[in-house]
Amino acid sequence: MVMKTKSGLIDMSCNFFDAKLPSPVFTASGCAASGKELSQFMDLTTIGGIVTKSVMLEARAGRATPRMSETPSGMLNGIGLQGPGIDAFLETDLTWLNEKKIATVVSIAGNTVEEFSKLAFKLKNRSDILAIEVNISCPNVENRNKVFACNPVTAQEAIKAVKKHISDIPLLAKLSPDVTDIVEIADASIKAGANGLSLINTLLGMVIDTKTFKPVLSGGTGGLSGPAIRPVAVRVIHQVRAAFEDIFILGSGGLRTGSDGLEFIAAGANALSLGTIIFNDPTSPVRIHNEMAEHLTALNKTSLAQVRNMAHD
Amino acid sequence: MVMKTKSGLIDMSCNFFDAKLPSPVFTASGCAASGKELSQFMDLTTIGGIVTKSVMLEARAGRATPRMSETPSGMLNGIGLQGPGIDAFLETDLTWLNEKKIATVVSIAGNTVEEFSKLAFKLKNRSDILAIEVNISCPNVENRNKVFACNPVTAQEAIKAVKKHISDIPLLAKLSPDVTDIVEIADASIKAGANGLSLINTLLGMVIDTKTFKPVLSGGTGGLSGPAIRPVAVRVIHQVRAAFEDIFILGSGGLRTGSDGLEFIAAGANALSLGTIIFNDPTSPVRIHNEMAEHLTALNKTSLAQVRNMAHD
Amino acid sequence: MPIQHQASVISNTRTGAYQLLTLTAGEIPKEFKPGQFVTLAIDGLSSGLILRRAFSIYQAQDRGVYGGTIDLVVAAHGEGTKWITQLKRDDSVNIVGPLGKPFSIPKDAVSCVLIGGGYGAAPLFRLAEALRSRGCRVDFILGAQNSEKLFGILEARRLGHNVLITTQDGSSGHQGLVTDVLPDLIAKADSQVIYSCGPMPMLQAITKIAQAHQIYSFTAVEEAMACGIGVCMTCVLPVIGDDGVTRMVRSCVEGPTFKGERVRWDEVGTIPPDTYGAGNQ
Amino acid sequence: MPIQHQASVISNTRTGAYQLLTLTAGEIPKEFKPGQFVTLAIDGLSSGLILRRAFSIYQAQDRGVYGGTIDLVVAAHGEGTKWITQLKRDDSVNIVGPLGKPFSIPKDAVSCVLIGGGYGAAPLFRLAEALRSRGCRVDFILGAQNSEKLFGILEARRLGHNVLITTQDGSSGHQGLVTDVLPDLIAKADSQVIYSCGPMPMLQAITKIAQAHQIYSFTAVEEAMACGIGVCMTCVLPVIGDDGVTRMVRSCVEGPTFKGERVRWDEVGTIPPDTYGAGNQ
Ligand SMILES: Cc1cc2nc3c(=O)[nH]c(=O)nc-3n(C[C@H](O)[C@H](O)[C@H](O)COP(=O)(O)OP(=O)(O)OC[C@H]3O[C@@H](n4cnc5c(N)ncnc54)[C@H](O)[C@@H]3O)c2cc1C
Ligand SMILES: Cc1cc2nc3c(=O)[nH]c(=O)nc-3n(C[C@H](O)[C@H](O)[C@H](O)COP(=O)(O)OP(=O)(O)OC[C@H]3O[C@@H](n4cnc5c(N)ncnc54)[C@H](O)[C@@H]3O)c2cc1C
Ligand SMILES: Cc1cc2nc3c(=O)[nH]c(=O)nc-3n(C[C@H](O)[C@H](O)[C@H](O)COP(=O)(O)O)c2cc1C
Ligand SMILES: Cc1cc2nc3c(=O)[nH]c(=O)nc-3n(C[C@H](O)[C@H](O)[C@H](O)COP(=O)(O)O)c2cc1C
Ligand code: FES
Ligand code: FES
Repeated sequence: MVMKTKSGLIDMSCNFFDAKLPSPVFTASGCAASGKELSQFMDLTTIGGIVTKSVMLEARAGRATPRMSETPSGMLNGIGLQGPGIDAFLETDLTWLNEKKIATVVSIAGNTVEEFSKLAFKLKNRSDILAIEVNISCPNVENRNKVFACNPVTAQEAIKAVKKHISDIPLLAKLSPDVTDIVEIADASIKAGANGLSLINTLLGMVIDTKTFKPVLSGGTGGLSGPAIRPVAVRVIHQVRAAFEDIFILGSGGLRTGSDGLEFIAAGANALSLGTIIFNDPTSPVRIHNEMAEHLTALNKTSLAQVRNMAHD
Repeated sequence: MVMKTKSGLIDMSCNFFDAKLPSPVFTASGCAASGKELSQFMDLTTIGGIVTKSVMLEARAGRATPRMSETPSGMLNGIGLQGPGIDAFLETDLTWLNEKKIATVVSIAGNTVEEFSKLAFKLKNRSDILAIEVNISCPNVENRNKVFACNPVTAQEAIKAVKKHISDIPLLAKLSPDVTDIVEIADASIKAGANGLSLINTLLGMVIDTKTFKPVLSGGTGGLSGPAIRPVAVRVIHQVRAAFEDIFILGSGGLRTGSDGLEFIAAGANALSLGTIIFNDPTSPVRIHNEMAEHLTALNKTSLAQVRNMAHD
Repeated sequence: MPIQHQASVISNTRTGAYQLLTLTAGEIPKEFKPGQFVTLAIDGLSSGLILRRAFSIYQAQDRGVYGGTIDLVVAAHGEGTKWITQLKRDDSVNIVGPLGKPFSIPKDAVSCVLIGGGYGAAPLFRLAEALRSRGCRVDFILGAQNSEKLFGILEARRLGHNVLITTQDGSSGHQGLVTDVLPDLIAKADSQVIYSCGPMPMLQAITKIAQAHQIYSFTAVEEAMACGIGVCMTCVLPVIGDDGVTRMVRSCVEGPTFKGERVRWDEVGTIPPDTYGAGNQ
Repeated sequence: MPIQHQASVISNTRTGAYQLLTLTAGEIPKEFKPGQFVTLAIDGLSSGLILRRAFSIYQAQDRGVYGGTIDLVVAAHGEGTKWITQLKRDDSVNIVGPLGKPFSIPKDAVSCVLIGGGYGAAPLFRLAEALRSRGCRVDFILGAQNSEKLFGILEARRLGHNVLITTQDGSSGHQGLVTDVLPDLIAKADSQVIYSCGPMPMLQAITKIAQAHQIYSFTAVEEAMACGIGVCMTCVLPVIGDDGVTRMVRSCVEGPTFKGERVRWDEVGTIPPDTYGAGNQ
């Protein structure tokens, strides 16, 4: 777990609940599918692991195209959670990930509390999952009121529905930055049984085509991601870390370089997940891991842990 | 008010309450000071006008430096409302603006409801102001709970305190996108007497220096602005316009080109205010006005009004 | 297997309305098959454009003075392609490829028509070579808005039996669309397979003609892509599978080449109600 | 009056650790006075870097084959200056200038020391010319970390009476800081005014020495700027006014040149409690 850089040795390992991983770098949900395609570019066992695309109970076709629009230093997406449904996912995707020994966080998304409960039931007692990420913050739902993470009560209900069935696997609640008080939502999620938080999901945005003057995305609005949103992610992580000293935080939102990763760690993240940058640079998980190591050894650090929470006094 | 472009004639005029302005383009609060510096680069009477830097009751030194950090396609600022105080502002800055016949929206900011009331009293019955923008959304206050626009009750109180003294001058409430439900805050502001809304102020963000691992800005957090946030601004304007068919909206947030301006107009903005782009291109108000005119005539439009609200069906 | 390579620009020259861009490409040419594409990142870490741009591989050389190289035909469209068309010799650009499913190639020596719309002609020449080496007869139809936007006529003449040209403004060849001259050519050449690349409406119209003549149609589509490698699900279109079920299929990894009759052209941009998973929105 | 100009790169050549960048500058040279600066926009509309970068004007020619031109001395620092140092001939770059308050120039023919730290020497040569045309004696001290980072030695020799060199690593001249050699020079040259440009600690130390010798010190500071034209309030530092009151003053329009003793050097980066408006935070 100690790696060698130009300037010295550094311990880049990451304590992920009971697991010790060689790197804090994960791929973010929806940005690496289930790992197969990316594994053509790198050995996914050398990074922290992958967070799979949020899977729903049933197969789902997702939204009509256009599903994306490039924005300044970012992009807007409205995929609409296209996917095979949990059963096919477990049978095919997770089996492949396990065969390849890739550490896997399974992301689940439900339309209702009951769906979250059913999804959790399917994952009960599995020993081949590193953690479950509960996506209660997907902006691409038909109705803003359906975003569980926009309200402490609904956030709590969704997490509780999952927790009911899950005892041994760590639960991460993935939260939305589009709230007045993120600490309140974090608190509700933790009280409902979340062992950690994934911060942040995309920001709700819109792009309008100036030939037709209609929204570009078929769904009207979509989720804004990429470097553009990084300062919001850093602020949210910092804010939540200041409120909860011990909670595990998986940070995401605009990571592009190793230096960005260190911003997140200093703000309070325990691990990182890379989204949009993977589209720009498919080998970025390895690059960012290495850039962090080089950056830290150049500053005479000997472990990543030394900078965690450093932005707090 | 009808101007000539390469492709034809176009009416670019803007109905700003009772006033008819030659252009919908304003400079945004805090991004053009009180107009003097920018007037070296262009004739400010040819655009809509300027929104002055938010002025407080007393002179204010602002925050310590560093006050800014560049971010991907944007910047973070924590100026802390440095300014001369309302009396000096009225005497010096507003007098100059009036002499030059520059249409002026005066932005005011208070720490307390009482300060808003006192500020409004100073502006009572002035016939030399186009409108008053009530900045209830400055993120650079010591305490998040002090952002009036984060809560419908406090938003209402602040606007009411101003409205009490102001009858003839249109009031714009400047709102923050950092809320769970912007429509709720807009509704509260309108009920309190706002005649229009300024959407959006900056997003709360943070940048951490990865040499020191401390926040770059002296205040820790700051306001994120620039093209990075444009999709959020378009979404907020669209959302508020969908809820309030007739409310006047002054749109801002990441405007860079004429095409961007038309996105805002199609989303529902009545007029536009340019912030960060002025730092990049001091003559952007004129450029963006002209780009909008060219873009529209190339699409055979004859007036800007034809595209307003077009993104709604 | 796709490869990520930090390429150097060898040359970038104007050809009609396009730029012909030659890049070092490392091992990419070794992996390449006709119909595949590469993606280019725009600028370095400070770029505000974070998504890669996709381009059909026009030529791919295994080895030469620069090692492996590829040629692309690039039309300036928006900011990203403008940046690409302005690349200068020795500039650096990050490429990923080869990507996507290549064109299917018939086992037998059949008669083929290759139809390119504008820069859509780019992937057809290496395809023509592959077909000819199988003994296939190859005819070309190249169409465009105007003669400036026609690409590869000379090379088509070198590789093809017949080469028909159409332009919408009549500035070269037949005034009209490629589909105006296709039926006659099929009859004359007894074509068995049509390969096409170009705008969606052209691909759709060609597929209709192919179906009417009961011959094969292979199309290379162009859908907006965020990743190009199959991980983001932005580039989907409704395609009927071997089992008769319509799925929203990724054009970057399960395409860009599709059997024409499998694509539900009329419903591109929608989720047809009978699509797999459409009931659970 | 500042002017916005779409400049072309005339040349961009290496000089020690820096790039010497010559740009067309339209009417900017006509308006220019020594000590002023220009700002450059980074790239076009697709750039992710939206803030301009500030550079002292090193040379400004009113007229020539290219009309007005300016020369800048650019150190590669972060992404923005990296982009600038890689500009090629005929590349286009948007400039605004001349900006800021020029150096004050004494009415009388007094003896002056001009001190430049690294690229901070850039604005001093046109200043030296202006001083010499008033009959002033000019001495130079050029200091840097190492000899690579010294700028303008030859030109200083042409314009200056004495030229002292210091480097921190001893690779040229005296090993140490400019302030090591300053007191002796003041004594020898009977200097009345010191002009300096370079890192803040250097400016502060020079001002202390000037005060000890009861001579004038004019400094050109370098504060991070978002706009460069006085509209954003990011570039402030605590400066004592003629009325004795400290204000947070914009270094882009009320500076970058300040009388050394007016800047509250120890408190740069803070709001001193007695600053105008500090009580109302
Ligand atoms: C498989 C494939 C092969 C292609 N081959 C070629 C080729 O050989 N020559 C050529 O000139 N062009 C080709 N294109 C189209 C080319 O990718 C687009 O013109 C380019 O992405 C537009 O980028 P931009 O920055 O100029 O436009 P912008 O409109 O600024 O792009 C904004 C975003 O939308 C995407 N986008 C916009 N238009 C298209 C489009 N037509 N197709 C895909 N993505 C789009 C961009 O990738 C980008 O993410 C191909 C596209 C695909 C999918
Ligand atoms: C009045 C003035 C004159 C200057 N003259 C010269 C000169 O002649 N030659 C030269 O090489 N440099 C000069 N500088 C410094 C130069 O502006 C910075 O090195 C440059 O802005 C850094 O940009 P970057 O993209 O490389 O760095 P980044 O760190 O990526 O810049 C990020 C942001 O911080 C700002 N910034 C960072 N460092 C500085 C700095 N030291 N000063 C001002 N802004 C900064 C940038 O403008 C940008 O907005 C001058 C600065 C000022 C204020
Ligand atoms: C195309 C796309 C699809 C995404 N799908 C999901 C998803 O299924 N579940 C989820 O929790 N987050 C999803 N996200 C959000 C990312 O996991 C990530 O939290 C967000 O994009 C911010 O990180 P980034 O800026 O690095 O992309 C998606 C993001 C993108 C761009
Ligand atoms: C340096 C700076 C100072 C600002 N000061 C104010 C202010 O005093 N009052 C206010 O209401 N908004 C202020 N804003 C916010 C802008 O008016 C604008 O709403 C915001 O920056 C979004 O627009 P933009 O992306 O075009 O900059 C400031 C923004 C910046 C960048
Ligand atoms: S472009 Fe990402 S899956 Fe096809
Ligand atoms: S840099 Fe904007 S006021 Fe000085």
